[in-house]
Amino acid sequence: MFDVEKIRADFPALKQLINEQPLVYLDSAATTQKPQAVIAATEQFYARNNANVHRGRHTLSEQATLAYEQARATVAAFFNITANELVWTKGATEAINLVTNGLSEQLDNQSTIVISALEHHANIVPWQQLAKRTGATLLTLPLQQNGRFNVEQCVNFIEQHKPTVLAITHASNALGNITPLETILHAAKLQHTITLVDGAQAALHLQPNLQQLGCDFYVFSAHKMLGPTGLGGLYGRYERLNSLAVYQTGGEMIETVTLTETTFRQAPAKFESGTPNIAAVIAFSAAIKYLVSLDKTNVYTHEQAIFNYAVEKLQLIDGITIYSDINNNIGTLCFNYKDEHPFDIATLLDGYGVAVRSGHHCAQPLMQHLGINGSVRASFAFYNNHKDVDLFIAALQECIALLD
Amino acid sequence: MFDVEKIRADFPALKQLINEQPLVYLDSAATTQKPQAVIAATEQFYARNNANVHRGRHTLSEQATLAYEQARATVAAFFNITANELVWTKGATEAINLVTNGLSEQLDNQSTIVISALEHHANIVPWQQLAKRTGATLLTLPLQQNGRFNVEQCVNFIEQHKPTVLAITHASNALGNITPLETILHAAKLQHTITLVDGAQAALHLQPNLQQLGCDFYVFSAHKMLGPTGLGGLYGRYERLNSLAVYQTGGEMIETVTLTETTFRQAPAKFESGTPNIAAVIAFSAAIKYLVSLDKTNVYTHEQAIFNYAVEKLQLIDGITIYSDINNNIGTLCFNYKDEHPFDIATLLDGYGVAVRSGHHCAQPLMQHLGINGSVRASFAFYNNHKDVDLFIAALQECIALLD
Amino acid sequence: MIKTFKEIAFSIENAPAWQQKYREIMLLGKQLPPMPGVLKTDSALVPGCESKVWIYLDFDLEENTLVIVGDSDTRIVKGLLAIVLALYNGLTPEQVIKTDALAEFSRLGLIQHLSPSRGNGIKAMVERIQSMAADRSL
Amino acid sequence: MIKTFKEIAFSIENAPAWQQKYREIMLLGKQLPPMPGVLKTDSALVPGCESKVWIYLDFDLEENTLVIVGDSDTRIVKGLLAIVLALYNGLTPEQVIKTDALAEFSRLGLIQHLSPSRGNGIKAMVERIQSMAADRSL
Ligand SMILES: Cc1ncc(COP(=O)(O)O)c(C=O)c1O
Ligand SMILES: Cc1ncc(COP(=O)(O)O)c(C=O)c1O
Repeated sequence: MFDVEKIRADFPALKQLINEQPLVYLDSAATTQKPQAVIAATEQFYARNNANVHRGRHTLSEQATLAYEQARATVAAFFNITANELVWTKGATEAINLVTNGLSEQLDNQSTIVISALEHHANIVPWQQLAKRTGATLLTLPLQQNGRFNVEQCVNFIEQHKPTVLAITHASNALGNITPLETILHAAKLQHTITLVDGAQAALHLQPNLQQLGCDFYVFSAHKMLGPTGLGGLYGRYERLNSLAVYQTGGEMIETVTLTETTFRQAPAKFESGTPNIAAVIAFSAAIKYLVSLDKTNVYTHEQAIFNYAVEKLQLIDGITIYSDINNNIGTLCFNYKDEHPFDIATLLDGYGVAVRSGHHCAQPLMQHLGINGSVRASFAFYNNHKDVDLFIAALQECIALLD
Repeated sequence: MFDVEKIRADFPALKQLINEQPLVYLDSAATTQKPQAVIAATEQFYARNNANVHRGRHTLSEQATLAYEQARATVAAFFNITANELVWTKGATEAINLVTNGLSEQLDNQSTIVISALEHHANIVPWQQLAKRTGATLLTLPLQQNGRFNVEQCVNFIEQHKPTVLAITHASNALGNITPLETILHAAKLQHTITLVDGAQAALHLQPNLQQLGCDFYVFSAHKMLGPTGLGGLYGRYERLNSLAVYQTGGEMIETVTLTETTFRQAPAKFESGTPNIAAVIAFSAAIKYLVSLDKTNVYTHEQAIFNYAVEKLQLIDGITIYSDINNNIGTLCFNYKDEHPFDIATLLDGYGVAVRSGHHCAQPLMQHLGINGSVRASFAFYNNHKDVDLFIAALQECIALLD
Repeated sequence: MIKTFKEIAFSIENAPAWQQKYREIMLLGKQLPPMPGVLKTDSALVPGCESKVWIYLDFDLEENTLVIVGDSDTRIVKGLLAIVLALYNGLTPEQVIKTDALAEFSRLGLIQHLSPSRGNGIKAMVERIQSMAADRSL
Repeated sequence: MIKTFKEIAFSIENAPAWQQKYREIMLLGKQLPPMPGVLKTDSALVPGCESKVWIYLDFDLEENTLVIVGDSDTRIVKGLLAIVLALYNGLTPEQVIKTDALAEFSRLGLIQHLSPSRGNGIKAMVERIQSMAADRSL
């Protein structure tokens, strides 16, 4: 059974007052709150086991190395991949940059890169830079006016353009819409397209089995999955991964160095230069263990129930436009009220202790596509309850009264 | 007054038994232990203020942004630079890579890059890669057989080769030797050379005034300065810094994005893509505040006293060869015992609770230069006391008895 | 009718609840004279803001005073702009330098709007005003 | 004289202190027959180790047993190598697969030497042996 009140008690940050009101945290798409287990793992590391990894012969270093490598195995198991297919980065953004940099020599001016208009800037700009560097053509998958994909159109597009690379989000950070990946990735595979899926938003909510998903690369950020800041990951199918050119160079990733020549290690080490974010890796494995302990189905069912309840309540308010696909969503509600500026709504909601985001959500092309300057975004996670929704809706109605 | 016992009480990790003996932590050059203030700041962030920065209108996000930007100001003040000359990276290694990548378009096959044989791999390999990319010539400063610079030789070398870039360490991680930077940087400035100083080792011990030092770039790692893992910094003289090409691209560092074109922000934002390591930045400013509270002169005097005491004791042991320059050192002792393998010494010392490093210390060219395969390295910090030295020396004598 | 900063401060300080404070601010925004379209150039747009904020600064050489015009597409920022305008418009550079917006916003309980977060352009606006004043007072 | 694994285990298990344990291990290393220079090729060198560790694996088709030769430039790793050799040398692939070095090292209180830390080559060595055995038992 899924007891949301018991779960909320695991998240100390949820138990606070904002502007003298109980915090209603609806900004999990920006970053999630952290369970006590993650905070404790971090503290435990710094207060006891703190040491650098891989190079020390002493007990602390051996312990840190063991915990560090076990964490990689834990996270790899979560995604159903092998540990040497997982590269630690500082975030989803770096993971994408690692891939776009690593592909430079594999692309040329005959190549085609396909992204979508739904992407976060992190999954747009690095590809633009790669296209510029290599002369490759950058195209965007057809997206319907409402911000949803028509699968058939996408498949046709892929068959027509036979892209060298396809980079696409697993779920939109602005809308929460889940991409119909299965068919799209299948079509791409038939064209021998290299595929990268941006899982920054989806990984927490959908807990994907990456081997089954069948993409070549998948990226995520720990801080959006109950984990610490400053850590992300790149999954790469081993051969694909190892075929990428080295990215950052320095300690840890080298085999031998002389003043004239250097040889590199194999993946994943080859992409992990410098002292890693040891504390974060260890704390993130605590986050994943916590998540796994809650049971995937229960988490998903609860999240969908909360989301549907919020949709239902929001739709009752006159003047609200919802941009999200409410039937196929990780739990993110993107909306505006009449032509009020989302900035004003978010600022006023904060007075009621309700934390939402406003703006373009680092998805300017999507906003242009939808013909809006921005929106309000309320994003839910499994630790939200029905009361959060009630408080949010009540506060929104008060804000509207202030504005009207 | 500097009360080392009071200070040790601030470092929870120092209060533990290793193999049933009190921990003697002499591996601070690999990573330093963390004061309680840093652990508490991290916990406080995750348990209360956790939110993403720069983009949220809600209270938590505003608070996190404020703390994050104040931290930048605190660290900038420590180095006597302005906040917009400080770029957060994931470590010293990334900071060097950011510079070598950013200089790609400013160098060509007429350029000369000068490094030294004393460098950590992180300050060698990225320059090799840059040289390969641009066709520039990579040279090394003359280094005497004993691993020390002759300043006059260095100045002559710089005058002769007029390097485009000079990258040099502030203190050697393997030997602890402090580089005579003043004269070398002065000579480089006369040749309009772009200068980068690797401060990963020196920053904690020498607390440099960067404006006075006069280099163009300076890099450091938070985890070697009492701070958390996964964070480092790049100082760059503003114009120099801003002239570097963008590195990683994505959210945060862009001004506007369309599907065909992107404009970037100015430094430091231009180099900080993706969600930053917010918790680490805030915790690192707690580390710096702690360090500043101890008074630079007192810290330095104590460190030197401990180092000199260790040198004195070590020199009394027959068969010990010391490679470090003992008159000009940040507190790192590099030595071997007869032709025993440093691995064996380090492993046996661990049995006595003494944590030292053995190996090439990510400085293979230096080891080649010194004609050794590796060494034992005992590195001290201000939280070490005379008893640590006594325990270390006693343990070393026991190990020697075991080996002889 | 444009209110003086004193009048504004009085009504905001005496707002019985934060809602009333925001109501006042948004009202001030509404009363701000519209910014001429020709002044809404790209260079007048404060970069990096979530809301659009335009600031046009000029200097009246005869009167030796700053002339400030501004606008925003959000109600709250526009209201905050109106407060900054009321604070600085028509002052001499020396007076501007002596007028500490941070302190005034703090007194009105609006200090969070001057945070370094780049969500609104108010902080940038104050900085631009101060830097122009500094240039002119040299 | 090369000791059997049983003999080795006995003396290590009964060491009164950890110092004695290491003394035994280093002694075992000393007694290891020297590795022929021709076998110390680049491919025999375990990469990424702080100490130099060479492993040469062969398969005796007639006897259906593994042949393992190894060496190291450090005393402790060489001694650990000697233990691994005593454990696996001359076993059939099926016997190798059934022999769990992790469990044995754990029993001897030496488990930390099989950590994934790449400081010594013992773990890599055990993995190579197991993987060769797996190939041969197919
Ligand atoms: C002199 C020197 N430079 C660079 C580095 C790399 O630092 P990091 O591994 O934290 O990126 C180190 C750390 O080992 C170092 O000692
Ligand atoms: C879909 C998507 N991709 C990429 C990113 C970038 O993640 P990070 O900022 O953690 O690198 C985000 C986070 O905002 C996101 O939502």
